[in-house]
Amino acid sequence: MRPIITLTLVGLIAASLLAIVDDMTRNPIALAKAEMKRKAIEQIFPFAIDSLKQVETEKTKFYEAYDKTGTLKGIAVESATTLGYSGKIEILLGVSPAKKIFDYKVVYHLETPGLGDKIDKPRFKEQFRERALEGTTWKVKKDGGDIDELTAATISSRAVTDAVERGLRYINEQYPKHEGK
Amino acid sequence: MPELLLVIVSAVFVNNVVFARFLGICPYLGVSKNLDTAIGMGFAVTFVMTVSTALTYILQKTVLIPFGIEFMQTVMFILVIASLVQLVEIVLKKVSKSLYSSLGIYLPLITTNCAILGMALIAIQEDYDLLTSVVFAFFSAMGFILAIVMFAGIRMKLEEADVPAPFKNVPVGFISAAILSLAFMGFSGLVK
Amino acid sequence: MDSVKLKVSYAPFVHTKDSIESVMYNVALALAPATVMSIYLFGMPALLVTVICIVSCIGFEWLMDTIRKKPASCLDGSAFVTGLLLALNVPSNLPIWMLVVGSFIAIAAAKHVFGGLGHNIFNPALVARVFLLVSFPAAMTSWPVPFSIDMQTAASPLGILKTDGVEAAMKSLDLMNGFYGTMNGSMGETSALALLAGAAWLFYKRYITIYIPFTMLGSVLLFSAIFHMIDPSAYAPPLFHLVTGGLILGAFFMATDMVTSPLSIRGQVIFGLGCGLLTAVIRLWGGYPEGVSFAILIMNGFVPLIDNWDLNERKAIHQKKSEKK
Amino acid sequence: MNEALNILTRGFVRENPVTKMLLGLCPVLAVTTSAINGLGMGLATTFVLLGSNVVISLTAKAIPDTVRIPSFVLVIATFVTIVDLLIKAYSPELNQALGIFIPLIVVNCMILGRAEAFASRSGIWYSMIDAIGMGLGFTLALLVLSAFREILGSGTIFNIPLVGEDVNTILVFALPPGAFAGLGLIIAGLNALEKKKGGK
Amino acid sequence: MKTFNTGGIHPPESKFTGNSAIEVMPLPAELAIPMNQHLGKPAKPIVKLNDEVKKGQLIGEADGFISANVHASTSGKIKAIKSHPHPGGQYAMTIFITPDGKDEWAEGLDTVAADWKRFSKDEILKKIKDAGIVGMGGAGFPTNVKLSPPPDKKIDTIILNGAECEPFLTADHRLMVESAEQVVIGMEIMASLLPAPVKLAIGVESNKPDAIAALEKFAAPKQIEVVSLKTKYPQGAEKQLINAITGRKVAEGELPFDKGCIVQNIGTAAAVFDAVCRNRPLIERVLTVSGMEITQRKNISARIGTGFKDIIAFCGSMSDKTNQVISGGPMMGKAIFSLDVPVVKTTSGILFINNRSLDKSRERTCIRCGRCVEVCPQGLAPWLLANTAQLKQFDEIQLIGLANCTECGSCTYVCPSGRELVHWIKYAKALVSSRQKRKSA
Amino acid sequence: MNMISDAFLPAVSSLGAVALALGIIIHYVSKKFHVEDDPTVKLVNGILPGVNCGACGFPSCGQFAEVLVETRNPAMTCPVGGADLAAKLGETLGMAMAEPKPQTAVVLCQGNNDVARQSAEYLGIQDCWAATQAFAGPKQCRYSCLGLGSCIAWCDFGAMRLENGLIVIDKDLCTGCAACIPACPTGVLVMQNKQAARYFIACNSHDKGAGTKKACDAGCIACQKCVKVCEDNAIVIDNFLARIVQDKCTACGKCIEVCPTKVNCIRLENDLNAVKQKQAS
Ligand SMILES: Cc1cc2nc3c(=O)[nH]c(=O)nc-3n(C[C@H](O)[C@H](O)[C@H](O)COP(=O)(O)O)c2cc1C
Ligand SMILES: Cc1cc2nc3c(=O)[nH]c(=O)nc-3n(C[C@H](O)[C@H](O)[C@H](O)COP(=O)(O)O)c2cc1C
Ligand SMILES: Cc1cc2nc3c(=O)[nH]c(=O)nc-3n(C[C@H](O)[C@H](O)[C@H](O)COP(=O)(O)O)c2cc1C
Ligand SMILES: Cc1cc2nc3c(=O)[nH]c(=O)nc-3n(C[C@H](O)[C@H](O)[C@H](O)CO)c2cc1C
Ligand code: SF4
Ligand code: SF4
Ligand code: SF4
Ligand code: SF4
Ligand code: FES
Repeated sequence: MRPIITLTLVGLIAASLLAIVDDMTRNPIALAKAEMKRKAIEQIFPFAIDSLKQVETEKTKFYEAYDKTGTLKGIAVESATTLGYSGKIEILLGVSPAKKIFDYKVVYHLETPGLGDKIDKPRFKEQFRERALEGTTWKVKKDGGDIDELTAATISSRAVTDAVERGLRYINEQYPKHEGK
Repeated sequence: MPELLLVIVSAVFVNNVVFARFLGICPYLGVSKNLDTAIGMGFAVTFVMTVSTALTYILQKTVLIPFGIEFMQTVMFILVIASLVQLVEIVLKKVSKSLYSSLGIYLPLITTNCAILGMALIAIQEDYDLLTSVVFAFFSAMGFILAIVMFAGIRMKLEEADVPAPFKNVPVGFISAAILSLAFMGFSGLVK
Repeated sequence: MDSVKLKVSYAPFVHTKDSIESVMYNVALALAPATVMSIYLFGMPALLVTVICIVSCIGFEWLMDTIRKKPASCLDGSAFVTGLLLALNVPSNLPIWMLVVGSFIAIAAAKHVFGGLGHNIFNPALVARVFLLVSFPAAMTSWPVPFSIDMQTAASPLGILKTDGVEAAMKSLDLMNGFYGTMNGSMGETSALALLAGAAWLFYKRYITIYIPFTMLGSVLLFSAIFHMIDPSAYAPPLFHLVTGGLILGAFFMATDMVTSPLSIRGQVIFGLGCGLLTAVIRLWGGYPEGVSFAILIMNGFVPLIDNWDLNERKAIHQKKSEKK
Repeated sequence: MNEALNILTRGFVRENPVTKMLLGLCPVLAVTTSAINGLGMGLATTFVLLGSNVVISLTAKAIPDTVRIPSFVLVIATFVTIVDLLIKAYSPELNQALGIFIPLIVVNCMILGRAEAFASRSGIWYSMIDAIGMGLGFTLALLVLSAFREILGSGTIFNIPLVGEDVNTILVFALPPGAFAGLGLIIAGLNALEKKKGGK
Repeated sequence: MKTFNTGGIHPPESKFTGNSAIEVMPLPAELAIPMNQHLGKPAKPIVKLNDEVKKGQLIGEADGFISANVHASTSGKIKAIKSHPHPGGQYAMTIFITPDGKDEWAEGLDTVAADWKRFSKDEILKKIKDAGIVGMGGAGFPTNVKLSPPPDKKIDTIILNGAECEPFLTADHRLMVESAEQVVIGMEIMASLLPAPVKLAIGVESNKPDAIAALEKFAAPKQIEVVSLKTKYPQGAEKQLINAITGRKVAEGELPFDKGCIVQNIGTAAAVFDAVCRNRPLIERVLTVSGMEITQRKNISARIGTGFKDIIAFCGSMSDKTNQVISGGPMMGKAIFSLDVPVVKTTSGILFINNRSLDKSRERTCIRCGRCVEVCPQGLAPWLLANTAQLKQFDEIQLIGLANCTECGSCTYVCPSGRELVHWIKYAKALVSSRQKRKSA
Repeated sequence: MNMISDAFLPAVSSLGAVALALGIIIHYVSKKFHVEDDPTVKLVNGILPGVNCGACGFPSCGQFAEVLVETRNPAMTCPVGGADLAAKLGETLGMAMAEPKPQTAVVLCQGNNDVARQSAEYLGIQDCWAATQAFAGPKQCRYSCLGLGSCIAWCDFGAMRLENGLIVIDKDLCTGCAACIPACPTGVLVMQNKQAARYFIACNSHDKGAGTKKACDAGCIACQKCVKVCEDNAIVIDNFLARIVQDKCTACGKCIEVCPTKVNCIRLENDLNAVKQKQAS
């Protein structure tokens, strides 16, 4: 009998302990998650964010960034592509209310370190600044477009180009305040 | 490639437990001194890995998720795995002496083989269904067997080799593992 | 008569003239046409790469022997061959320090850590090549264009195949050029003709057997032919696979390295088949454009198992014999 | 006190769980791509080790043999989950980097090994010291390996760049093969040192 | 042209003395006659110090079933009986005779050639046994024993081994050319001891066409086939010879008579003729003196017990560059450790060489080139045997055919790494048998 | 009750339930499938040195333990462990164990490169057994230690080393396991009791005196002098070699005084304790 009781007892104690810790950390975890997102979004905007608003449409989620005075300064959108060298690449794209690109941040990728992962380096990202959906051929130079590909990482460059273009398209086509501007 | 085939190729080669995922390294190094024990360990792992992945999958879907207590995942899974191993050992010892002496000795080591828990967790993380999970676990174990049997062969040969003293045994084993995992990188990109 | 001091050793008292040196330098000789060809194609840099690799391999061999307090073996030719093969396995514009790092990996990490010549499990030159490829993918996959003066670089036909598809790849290469060697690629991968001439010499000297190269080439051809037939737009024709990349170099000079390949005929057949299939799989679906090095290295890992299998077979035969008695 | 010091320090090099006992290798190899990760993993493991050693040294006598392993594992798993939740709450970046290897601390054989071999037979005081010693030894090994890999593979240390962006680092060391090779070299180095000392 | 079907090598033949007629060597000042010149137990000395003996007189008596008689090679006085260096590498009980110069035959020996057909089988066998004839091809197995196979073994083939595949050696060659008739008759005598019908064949390597011609003259009328064999080492090894001539394979642990064959050396046949027809015991033999470091290379007929030093004197002198003196051929002979050793019944040649490979000799690691496997006539994996021996895995090594190795040396000959493959194999054999002895003790 | 979250109850109850269930199963199964292990074997095994040297006649310490526990044969001894171990084993098993006589290996040869003459230079595999396959050995005396050190590899205790072409045994390290004895092709190694000081003849040559003298300066030439001088009749000559009967020798040292050989072939085998006592005083 003793083994059964012991094991059950250990189980009960462990479970209660865990439930308590879980309870204690539930809020901090949620907060931390939100904080992570906010930090990520902050990184792609060149200005200070005061408040963040989430706008959900049927297909996508948009984040609106306001400054202290409450004016809308930028919009962020999550975009992704599967054209990467080793699969999916997810980015967070930030644009101005005029739908010109501020910056993007690679949230998830499996590209080769040292090659494909340069897509998250400022040197490469630089060239996207101020581009809008129109007026740019969203292809790498090799394929006759406007984007300088990374040496030896054309595929990753293509993929990012694709993801950025998608993001821009979402904003252009679905952002609800489209007309409201 | 059909979904299941993809899972298989990925589990055996591309994301080989040992070379790419770094799971089950301790037995990979510890139980590969000769071919027979390596094979024994391989089969013991296969059995436990497949069964435990199935069990934990069911537990996840029927208990943890419905009750909203996913944070109990680790505790629940490892409890199940440890008990399963214990049970198998006790039963085997009584039922089949020969099977016990060939497999049983590896069983206690399996509780602490992180590949078992690892596969159970990854199967949940990847959102596989039950069948895929089981297939995934089984072929991950095959990947483990591939790695450990190959390695046992290499170590057998190394025993005869004139390895410089500081590199004897473990370090040269690690270097071999490094070269093997370098070679297995050739499979990268095979499954996206 | 009394001045004679007798020395005792065990029979036989005559030996062949063949030695490790003669075997190795013959392999080097067999690689000479390909080396000359690549110097012709890529100019002085190719010569420089060859010299650097050979000298640093021999240097590291000497260093390792000295550290390990072993009789000097640096001139026995094996380091020479390793260096030469390493040179033939890299683009001719690879920075010198990378060549030296590669040589170090080949000799120190892949050879002497395992005990030196004869004990190594993996092909040293290939370990170095894969190490360099994985470490410096950019430098290792931008090939100089033959005869270009300003070191213009471009992707190899297999690279184009991987990134741009069959059509572009086929357009980039006239198969006959591939055979003679005027295409982009590692120094020794380009000229099938020069390599085959060297291989013929090795066959003539009986330093290599036909089993490994032929099964390896055969399985690549067969495999790629099947998929080419299924979908010609997605899979390149078998002959394209034959002349591009390091297949011929690998099949005749690297998979055949006796230290790291099986001894028995059936072992060699399995080894060759394995190398071929893995090469094809990696080329067709893998992330890397070229699979020969990986395939051979992986099969190197299986050699002890194949040896063990042969050993057990020998025992079984013996047992059967003694049972019959 | 001498005894305690001995228990404390033996895990550092002499009986280092990684380089000598070859335990807990998976996290060692998997998370050592950067020094920060190595340090985080080391400390997390040390915490779990400490907690479980204490609890197990207190309760071991009460636990019958048949359910010993499941009970120990439960205890360990509880501490691991606590660490997991805490990291998620207070260091989400680390959580992202260490990923699945936090729950896998449960099966880090070092922990169960210490529980079985030491804590279940010793008093709480020595168990604590042992946990700290072994944990620090583990952390030390992780730190050395991860620093080695980060410097060679990425050209940074604790994410501080050491070389320019354009300089070619030896990428392999950031990848799986580098983990194996690095650990192999470290152990070989220790062996050589030991021999030298022994030789004198 | 026939040959055996696996392995084999072709070292430089170096048969310099193929055309030199056999010279009879004069009696030396002292003869040292060892008691073990054969396989099996050494003979028992039956003379005492200072005894006078006659030529051909029995001085050592066969001790047991597998053993052989030893005779005085000349007449004289017993000077000493002591242990003395033997060309086989060991020390052996040796009887020293100081010749009296008269070279007088003991009574009843050296009679005029008689027709052997007068004798019964038993008489012939007894004559062979009394004459102390042992296999002169190298192993020295008592011939009378070989010629009395167990009754359950049906012998259908007798092969005379005239292959002489060892480089340098030409003793059998000259014997075939010069004493073809005696050789053929010797063979006939041996055949007569076995239940007919037996196939008779003489195997000769194709590089001795004159020997083939000479033998054919006497052999053809007697239904003895002279088989021309491909010049390839070890064509003369028993198992390979049987394979070449009959196509049969003598498996591991089997003896030739398990496959219905008996193989005898040319010299043995000649000695049988002498013993049966002329009542002459085995007291002299033909041997080749050759090598690069001796001034006159010759085929000589020397008394058993003649010291190597006397032979050197007879053949000019050996050069200062000599570093090895080999008793036997260069593939299977022994490097002697003292020039005091005498000629024994199995000494087929003496070579004086300057073995250059000795100075730089150092075994290197196997590079797995597979040459040794390719050339092993027994289908073994010599590299594996040597590795296993080096690792001292003496149980394991027996499972991979250790006992099957004939020690032909082909593997060592071809190894580019200079590995001492046969030596390792021999080493393993020694340790295996020592372990077995201990176990049974 | 706000303090406790919604997850508490499900968590506690589910884990409790699972633990209970598993506990019951394990308990039940382990009862049902119980197998008895003999703890004594484990205990004995723990005491044994664990070097698996084979000196006891069993292939491993484990086997020795098993058989010992099963048969409780007091005559079974572990030479390596010596008397201390025997006492401990006896205590564990509750019986009196026979005390093993500690033994040590000795070399019956002093023919190092200075005193023994060479016959021919040997260039084959550097191993005593291999050398004997080529010839009688590089020393003129064929009874000698060949000095190639085959035996060293068989000693698990590092007690043997080569010195100037002769094997030397470190008596402090030698455990008396006798593993080296069959490893020697010439049989110059023999086991002797470790005991109070005794003289013995460190020569193995059965050659006649003249032959021995020619080959080696340290060889026993069977001159009979020691036999005559020994008052205890402890020395016998057998086939041209003197031998000192250990039980009879009283270590008076008279023989060594009369031995005419250049390097005395008679040696005093120092007992360990004697040496230690000397050092202490
Ligand atoms: C090991 C390895 C890793 C690679 N990783 C990437 C990558 O992450 N992203 C990418 O676009 N291409 C990658 N490539 C593909 C090659 O670099 C390919 O040559 C390149 O994408 C073609 O573009 P280029 O014309 O700029 O050289 C990789 C190739 C190799 C061999
Ligand atoms: C997966 C694995 C888990 C292990 N766990 C433990 C452990 O919990 N405790 C321990 O002391 N040793 C552990 N070890 C080490 C082995 O048990 C060790 O190699 C063994 O005790 C050596 O003993 P042997 O040489 O007598 O077989 C483990 C080894 C492996 C491979
Ligand atoms: C490798 C090898 C080569 C041999 N070569 C010859 C040879 O050339 N001539 C020969 O008569 N015996 C040779 N022998 C010896 C034969 O195998 C066999 O013992 C002999 O012919 C039997 O005849 P015998 O008993 O009359 O000596 C050789 C043996 C071996 C193992
Ligand atoms: C036919 C042949 C092929 C060889 N191929 C290689 C090779 O691919 N890579 C290499 O490093 N050495 C090669 N060598 C040289 C040598 O075997 C090599 O240095 C050893 O593997 C080192 O132990 C080759 C030698 C021969 C005879
Ligand atoms: S010596 Fe033995 S192993 Fe070597 S080739 Fe001859 S038969 Fe084969
Ligand atoms: S011939 Fe020599 S190097 Fe070649 S496989 Fe045989 S032993 Fe090895
Ligand atoms: S004692 Fe025997 S085995 Fe040891 S070195 Fe001397 S002869 Fe060789
Ligand atoms: S010398 Fe070594 S092997 Fe010989 S008895 Fe002593 S301990 Fe044993
Ligand atoms: S198996 Fe030991 S930590 Fe993974």
